[in-house]
Amino acid sequence: MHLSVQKAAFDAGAELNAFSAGVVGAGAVVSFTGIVRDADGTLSAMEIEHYPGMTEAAIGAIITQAQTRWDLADVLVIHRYGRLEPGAQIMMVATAARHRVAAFEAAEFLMDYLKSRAPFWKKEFGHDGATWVAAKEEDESALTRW
Amino acid sequence: MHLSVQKAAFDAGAELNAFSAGVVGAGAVVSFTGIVRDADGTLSAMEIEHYPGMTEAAIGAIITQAQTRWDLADVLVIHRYGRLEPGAQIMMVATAARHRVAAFEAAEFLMDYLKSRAPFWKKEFGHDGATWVAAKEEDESALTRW
Amino acid sequence: MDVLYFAWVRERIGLPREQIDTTAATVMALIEELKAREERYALAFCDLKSLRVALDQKLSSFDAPLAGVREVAFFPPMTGG
Amino acid sequence: MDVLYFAWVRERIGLPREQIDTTAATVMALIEELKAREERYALAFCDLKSLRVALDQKLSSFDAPLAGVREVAFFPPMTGG
Repeated sequence: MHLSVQKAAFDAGAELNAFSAGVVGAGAVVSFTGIVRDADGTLSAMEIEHYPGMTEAAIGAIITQAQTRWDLADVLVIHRYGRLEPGAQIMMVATAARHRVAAFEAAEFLMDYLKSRAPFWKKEFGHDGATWVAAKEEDESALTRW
Repeated sequence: MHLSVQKAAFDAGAELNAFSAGVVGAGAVVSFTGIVRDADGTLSAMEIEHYPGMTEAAIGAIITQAQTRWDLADVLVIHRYGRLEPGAQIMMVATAARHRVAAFEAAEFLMDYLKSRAPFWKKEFGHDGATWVAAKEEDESALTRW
Repeated sequence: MDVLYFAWVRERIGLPREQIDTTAATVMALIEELKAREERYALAFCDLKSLRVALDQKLSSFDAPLAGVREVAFFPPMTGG
Repeated sequence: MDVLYFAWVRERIGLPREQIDTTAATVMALIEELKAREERYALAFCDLKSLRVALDQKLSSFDAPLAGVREVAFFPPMTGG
């Protein structure tokens, strides 16, 4: 299990390779990378606030849940905080399992829970000032499928 | 769209980074890497045969179907053929989309179709000789969800 | 007791954390106490549906007891990932 | 007409491709013609449930007509990914 909550940028490709190299007996590796998206061309930056201490504990608990539910060879979660420009990578999840279905499902489970159960808050800075990103109804309801 | 059917090994991390760098406006990138798995410690190698010409056409058609079904910023498929040792990377799929659900679903769709609709055949070489990998019932029925 | 505020809760109250001496038995009682204090607290806690609370860094509910709790955190629904 | 064989179909028949002059109207008629030829063909085509066919590189069915087809391929269910 690899968990990092960090301010610094990360190299998703290098992380994926290191993760895959450390895995034994897995036939499937799934990765997800989240990127700051400038939806309507007005975003100058995003700021991610988090709750040090609780963030690591909450993500750790989500990973443990995934490991209980699926037979995973390994799990990786990297999540950044601080100021991020459009195009920057916000976070990354990787899962390794014997078969593809478990690797995919576990990665989606982790993403769904990280979205609304890990203590991060996004603020967007645009031409007309700053706004806190509102939690989406669909992100909350995504949890009901697990 | 990036499609490569090749004998040579590939660097999944470098491919992921190049793919992500080429994508504009995507908030989500999902990747899948398939690895030769030595299930019971008896596999010495795997040989993948394919149907040159049809392979590219079939994968191209599967990608087009995915692009029709989901709003994808880009798609990548790399699939190797020839002799592969345990631990070697067989193939890779990557999808980029605005939101995570489309990126995940499209990657799973591509994998499900590549499994049983792209003309590849796997032969496993072990201590007791060689056997052709049989198609799994579950891989055929996985298609019914799409 | 340490009380922490995040995101717009922090901005409305104007500080990230403070020490509060309270005899409030539940989270809800603490909220009422804070709302009665000053306008900025009333504003931060006006819509409980858009608020979440963690007790000692675990998500909890407004009717949870505060006995033995050392750290209370208030924040909006999380937007990670 | 080019006829191609892959995987264990290729191994049973003993060659990857051959040119066949046939008047068979359908894939099924071609299969019957081949089976009547030699034991190794009979063996390769004995279980049609575990066989697939592609006409000009597109998956097809055993009752498909061969008129205008230049390339027929026989192979087991695919195991990619």
